[in-house]
Amino acid sequence: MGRQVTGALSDVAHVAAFLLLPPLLLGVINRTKAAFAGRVGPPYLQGYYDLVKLWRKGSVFSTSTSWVFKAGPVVGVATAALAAALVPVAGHAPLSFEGDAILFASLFALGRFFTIAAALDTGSAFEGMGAAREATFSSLAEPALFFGLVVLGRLARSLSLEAMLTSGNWPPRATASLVLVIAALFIVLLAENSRIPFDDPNTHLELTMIHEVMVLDHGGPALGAALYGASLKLFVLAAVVVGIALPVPHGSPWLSWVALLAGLLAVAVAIGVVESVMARLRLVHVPSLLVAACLLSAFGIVLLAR
Amino acid sequence: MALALVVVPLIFAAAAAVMPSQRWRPWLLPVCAAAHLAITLAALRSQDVAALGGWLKLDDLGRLVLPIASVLFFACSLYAPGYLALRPERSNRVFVPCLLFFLAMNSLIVESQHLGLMWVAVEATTLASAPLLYFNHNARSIEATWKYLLIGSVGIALALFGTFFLAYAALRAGLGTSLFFSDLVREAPRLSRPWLLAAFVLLFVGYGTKMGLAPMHTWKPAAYGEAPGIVGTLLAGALTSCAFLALLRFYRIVAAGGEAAFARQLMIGIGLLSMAVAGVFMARQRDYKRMLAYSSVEHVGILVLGIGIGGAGVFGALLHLVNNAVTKGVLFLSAGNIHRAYGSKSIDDVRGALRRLPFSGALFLAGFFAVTGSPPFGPFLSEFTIARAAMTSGQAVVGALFLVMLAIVFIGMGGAVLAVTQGEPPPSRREGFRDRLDTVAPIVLLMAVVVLLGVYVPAPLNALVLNAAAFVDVKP
Amino acid sequence: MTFLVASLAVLAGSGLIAAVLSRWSRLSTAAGAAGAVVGCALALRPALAALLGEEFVSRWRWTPPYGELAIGLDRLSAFFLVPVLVLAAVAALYGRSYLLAGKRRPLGPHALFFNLLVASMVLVLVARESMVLLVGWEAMSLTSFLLVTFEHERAEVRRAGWIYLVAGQMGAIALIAFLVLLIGHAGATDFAAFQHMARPDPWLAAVLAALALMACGVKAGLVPLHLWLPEAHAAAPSHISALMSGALIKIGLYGLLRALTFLPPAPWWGPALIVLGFIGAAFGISQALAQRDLKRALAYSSIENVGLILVGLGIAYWGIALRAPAVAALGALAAGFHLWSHVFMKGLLFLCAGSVLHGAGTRNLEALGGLARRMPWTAAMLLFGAVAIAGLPPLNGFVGEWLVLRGLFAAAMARGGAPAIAAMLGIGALALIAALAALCFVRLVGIALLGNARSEDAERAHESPAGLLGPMLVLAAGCAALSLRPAIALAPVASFAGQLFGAQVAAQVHALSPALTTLGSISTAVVAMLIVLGAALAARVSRPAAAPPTWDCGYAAPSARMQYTASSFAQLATSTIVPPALAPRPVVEKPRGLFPAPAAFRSEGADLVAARWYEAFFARWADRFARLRWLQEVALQAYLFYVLLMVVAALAWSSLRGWAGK
Amino acid sequence: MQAVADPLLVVLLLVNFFLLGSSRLRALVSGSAAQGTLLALLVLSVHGEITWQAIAIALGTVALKSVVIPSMLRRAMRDAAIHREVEPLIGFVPSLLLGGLGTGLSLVFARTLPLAPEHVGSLLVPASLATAFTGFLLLATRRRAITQVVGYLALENGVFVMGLTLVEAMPLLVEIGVLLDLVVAIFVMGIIIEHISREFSSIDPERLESLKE
Repeated sequence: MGRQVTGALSDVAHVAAFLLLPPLLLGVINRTKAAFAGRVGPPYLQGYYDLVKLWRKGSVFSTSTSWVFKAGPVVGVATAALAAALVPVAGHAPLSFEGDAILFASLFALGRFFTIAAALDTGSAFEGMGAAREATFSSLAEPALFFGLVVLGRLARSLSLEAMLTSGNWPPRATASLVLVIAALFIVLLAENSRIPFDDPNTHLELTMIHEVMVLDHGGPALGAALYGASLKLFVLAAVVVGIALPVPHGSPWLSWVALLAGLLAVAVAIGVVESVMARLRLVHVPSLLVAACLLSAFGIVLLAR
Repeated sequence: MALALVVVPLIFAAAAAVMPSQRWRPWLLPVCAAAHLAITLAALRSQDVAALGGWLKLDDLGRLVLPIASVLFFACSLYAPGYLALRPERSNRVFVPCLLFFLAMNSLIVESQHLGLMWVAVEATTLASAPLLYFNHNARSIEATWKYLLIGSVGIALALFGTFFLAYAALRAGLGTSLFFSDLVREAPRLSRPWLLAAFVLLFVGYGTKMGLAPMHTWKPAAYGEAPGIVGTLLAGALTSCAFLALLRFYRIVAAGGEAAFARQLMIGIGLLSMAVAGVFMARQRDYKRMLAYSSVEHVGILVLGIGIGGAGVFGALLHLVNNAVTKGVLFLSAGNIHRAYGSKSIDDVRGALRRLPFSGALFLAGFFAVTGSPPFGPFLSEFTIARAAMTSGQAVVGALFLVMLAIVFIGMGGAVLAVTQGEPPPSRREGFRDRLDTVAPIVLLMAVVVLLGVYVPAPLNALVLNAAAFVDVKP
Repeated sequence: MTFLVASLAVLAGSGLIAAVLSRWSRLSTAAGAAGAVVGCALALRPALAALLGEEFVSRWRWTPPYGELAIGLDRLSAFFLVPVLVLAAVAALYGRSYLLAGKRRPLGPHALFFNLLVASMVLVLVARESMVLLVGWEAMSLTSFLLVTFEHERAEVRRAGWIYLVAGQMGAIALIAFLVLLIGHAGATDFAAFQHMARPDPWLAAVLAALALMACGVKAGLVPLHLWLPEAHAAAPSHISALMSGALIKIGLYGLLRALTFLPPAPWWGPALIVLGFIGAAFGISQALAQRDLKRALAYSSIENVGLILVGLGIAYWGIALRAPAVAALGALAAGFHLWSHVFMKGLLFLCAGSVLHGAGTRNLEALGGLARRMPWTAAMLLFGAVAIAGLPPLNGFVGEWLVLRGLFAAAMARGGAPAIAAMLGIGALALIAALAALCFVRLVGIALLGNARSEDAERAHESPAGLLGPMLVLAAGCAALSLRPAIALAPVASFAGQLFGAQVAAQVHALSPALTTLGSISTAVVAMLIVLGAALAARVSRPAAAPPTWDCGYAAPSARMQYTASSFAQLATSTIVPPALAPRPVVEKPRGLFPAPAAFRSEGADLVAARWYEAFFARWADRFARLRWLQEVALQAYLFYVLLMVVAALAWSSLRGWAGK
Repeated sequence: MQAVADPLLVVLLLVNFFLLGSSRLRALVSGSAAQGTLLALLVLSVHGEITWQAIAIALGTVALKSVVIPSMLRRAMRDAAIHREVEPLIGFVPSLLLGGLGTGLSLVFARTLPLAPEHVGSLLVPASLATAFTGFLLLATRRRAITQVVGYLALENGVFVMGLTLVEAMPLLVEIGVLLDLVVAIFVMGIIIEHISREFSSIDPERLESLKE
């Protein structure tokens, strides 16, 4: 009985951590960018302040929207939360079964489906533009994600994230394909969460946006939910990348949690560095970068099966 | 009884010729047809039906073809009064007697055991159908009649030549020269070989012309294109079957003489040629009646192909004889109705028959599905039997060609039929014609027979076809 | 057995009654619909019993050309029969109110053909003898042709009907050739004889497999033979497209499976089916993106889903070839589950499309928009169906997708080397196809239901009557049941896989039941979470301060024309992802001359181009035939010359034979 | 008996060439009448003893083929008021040459056929083949409807000559049937020609081309 209780407790802690930390990640990214630009930058907890502010504001819905517009942010948050429950830490994930990697990827697809639908519901040209771009580019990102998962699955001989990210003892010949997979997943991470090479998070020129323009018409708690969902998605994907990069042996849970947080910090800093160093790609070149990510992970598969 | 089958229609023909009233004369047709059908059924039930000392005898083959001609004539006779009432401007003083004379001669062909007498009967049908074709009395029907008459007569002359060659074959072999079918079959093995083959070729071309096999089919599009519905049905259904009967008699003699292989190769070749010609000339055909003529050429080809394949193919061909006759009845009569309603035979002016003539249009479409061998209808059964016989008896190439030809004909014909039946009917110039009971009921009757033959082949008919097949396909 | 015959009799009888009462539309459609529902119910009972193992075959003698007829139900037939019957009953009810609400025209014949179509589908599924199969198969083609051309006053309906008829006939000719060759080899026309016949030598088996693939491929819509599918679905009334897409296509797959049971299993079947499946899926979805007609997009999506099912079947056969029952079980479960759920999903979507057509008067996406507010129920169900068919988690489409991906992965694990790499790359390709499917359906939903109405018809759209919504709800409930309880489909798939692939595979299928139950519970969890969060957010924003038009960056007078249209939404995808050969091709007629002459811009889907290729082929041959026409148009004398030629040729040949013979 | 038949058959072949060569319709019709009388003489000569049956057939042949039919054809010509044969499809000289070639061929072909002992030396079979071929040639090359009827008559005569070899095969009744059919055929053709002339105001089949595909 004792073991189930501690297990349940660690699951609750796991979910709580995954639900609370994401805005902090955004704070770290913004601070690294500010440091690069020689600015002081917003406080680390700015994310939480925004969420609280938005939660208290009133909301305005345009005449052309329907209930789907309100459902957009809700589905975004729900799917990201469930995906969070799938990511293992210290060898254990609150929710895991054979084949949950496919569910993990499809949950993000569901979130995306409703976000795009909500954008189209407003009936504005900009939202339509963002929706079209998001739908096309994410379609190109999906194969890269799946190739990465397949490489991990092939090594762990199972399609469950828990088995994939905690096997730890990868044969030396697999390191080459793992490096490729990490690179590919990092690109997918940037593409999915509207980071610099694909989309500038804090630009205000709607014509260039992809993600921000889709949540243009949301206000108040709905906008809060949308932003929170996006940050949770970033956090979860980053956790997966870290899970591959730092395979902590089964040791104590504390050690793996510390490794995860350190990893996340490193990923946040990396994102900040990439955003400060690179400029936004021209929209025409985005597909070629995504295809490059697909080729990287596909090449990983071919290397593996040698 | 056998004599009655020929004499009764002749008496009615004479009566019709004498009867003055234009209105009551057509009613003679159904009466005579009913009488003829009754006699036929009685003849089928009784064992041996003979007359004039063996000159007229109903053998197994005749027992199959006679009911076909009789049923088809009965259906046409029900259709005729309604149709002729619509054509008051044309006098039927020549039309009705010729129809009755046509029926008499058909019965004579089926029953005559003497090949010379049979020839006389076939020539008589040619002459009887000339005025029938000429019913419309316009420039086009003159041309059609002239072509029909001339090619028909030349063909028949060749048939007479072939008959004499056959008799000479017997003379050459030192036997008595008798043109009786039973004698020739008995003497067949001893007939002199080259005369027998030459005779079969001439007879095949002669009676093939009457059937409309390619390359002797050239009169069909003209004749069927211009003939009224009834005449088209009788020519395509009854006359073709009788000519096929004559052909089978000679095939029987040649098979008994041991030359079946040569005859079957000739038949397969001509059968496939006829189907090919039909397929080719049906593409982009603008006149739906001429299209029916090519469909008749195709089905005559199938009949001969079935015999050529042999084995179960013979059963298939004879069953197809029945199916083809009845289906052609449906197609020609419904095409006749559509022609009456729209006043034109070209596809460009005839659209939306389903909307304007719901019954005739639907029957025409159903007839198209039947004639191209779709399962719920009769012809599918016989064509499937022929295809199966071809494949199982090692003639896979013939079977494959057969199926391909069916597909080509389907596409060629489908385009025309759908153009006629579907769509919105153009503003009609002649309000007169609507679907009426007496012009639609006979077609529905024939269609019911086609569907029945597709689903359940009644035992007596099956016995008739089996006996006929046994009669034809003798194992040398 | 008596239930089956009773069901066929009820279907045929009620159809005839409906045809006779054709003048009183309400009465005849009521008779037709009631007959269809009762007929389907009667047939459902033996079908469900057969699924649980109560199989039977009954034979009786028929007139000679038929020989001995046999019908029977085994698990394979029952597995296909159950969804077909459910969809047929629902479509019949929907059809009645759909047609009564439509243009005034005699509905009797339509009800007759509908019931005959259902009867012929049942006949095909229960046929145990080649003649019965052929009669059922062709009757199915004919009746569905007559149903597709219900509104044959429109030119494109006639064209669609003609293409469908020709395709059906080509398939029928291939089926006749297949059966005749089999009969020739097995010596009898009965399926039992086919099963126990001597092993045909390899080349005959290959020819038979090719013929079976062509005959059933036409009906199932495999890619090179799919041409009739989008045309027929766009032209047919919606409940007919639902029935065709849901049931008719599946019967094509049934025919393929039944044919493969007769032949000795060859190792190349698995990979071949997988490749065919991928081609179909990729082609289908790449075309569905670019369609501006709602029903044509759904039709292409059917081609994609048939592709997925084929991939599942391919995995199953590959698993058998690799002697890995676990892989085969995954493939069979993927194919079986996705087949059942596709019947419900696609049926629902087509009925929704019918409801949209009824409410908004048009199927052209460019003229729709804002239907969510004006037709809430239809919009909700269309959205529900779209999420399901796009393979997104809480609903049953995802379960099928999940199983296919796991099947591919298991196949990759079972064998090393090149096939493993191919399978793993296949997973990525399937992910791309799934993503494009999501894009296609978010486009359909976003453009048709959301935003502002793009035309007066859409502006005046009204919700459909209960007669239409009821059947749609039934199908939606079916989808929901399969999503929340996927395990209910496990037993039928296990029995179906048991017959096709053996007991070991059936056991493995049952072993997968815990995985399905977890998936079901997760779906319920997702739904629960959505409801909770939705309620929380709704409570928070209960009193919206004001309801202005969309902000649109301060533009004062937003109009419906500013919205993204269907083609602009898909333009980015078709220009980057879809290869140029398959992308829609703009057809521009530039204005010529000084004064503005009529100019036009049209963008044609790749399939229209393929259709033109077929038409060009037939036209070329028709021209060649027409050029032979002079043979008939010559003078009378030439005709006589033909006869003379024939006589001389035949005489020469006979005398040659005579000498050779002597 | 043999001795009498052969010269008649030679005359028959000559008449064939006359038919092929002549361009005037009146000559054609009288040529056909001549053929009729020749046939009647042949019937008498071939039958061993002069029975009443042979006489009946001979008289029937003369009556029909030399009197009734030619008069009908002349009446049809008078109605249509035409006398000359339009230039045939392949010209008079070539058709004559073809006729000659045909006769030669039929002689050769007849020799290959195994003849019954009493016909071995006789000209009967080759003559019938030659006359039939001439008839066919006339039918297939001439433009005028009346010439085609004469061609059909010649074809029938050829077949009739073949019939002479089989004395008892064709009993009287059937013989009469054949003759009757022939007459009715010509009679119907005559009516059709009359209608053609009324309709087209000329009777060459060239005009009968309106039935296009």
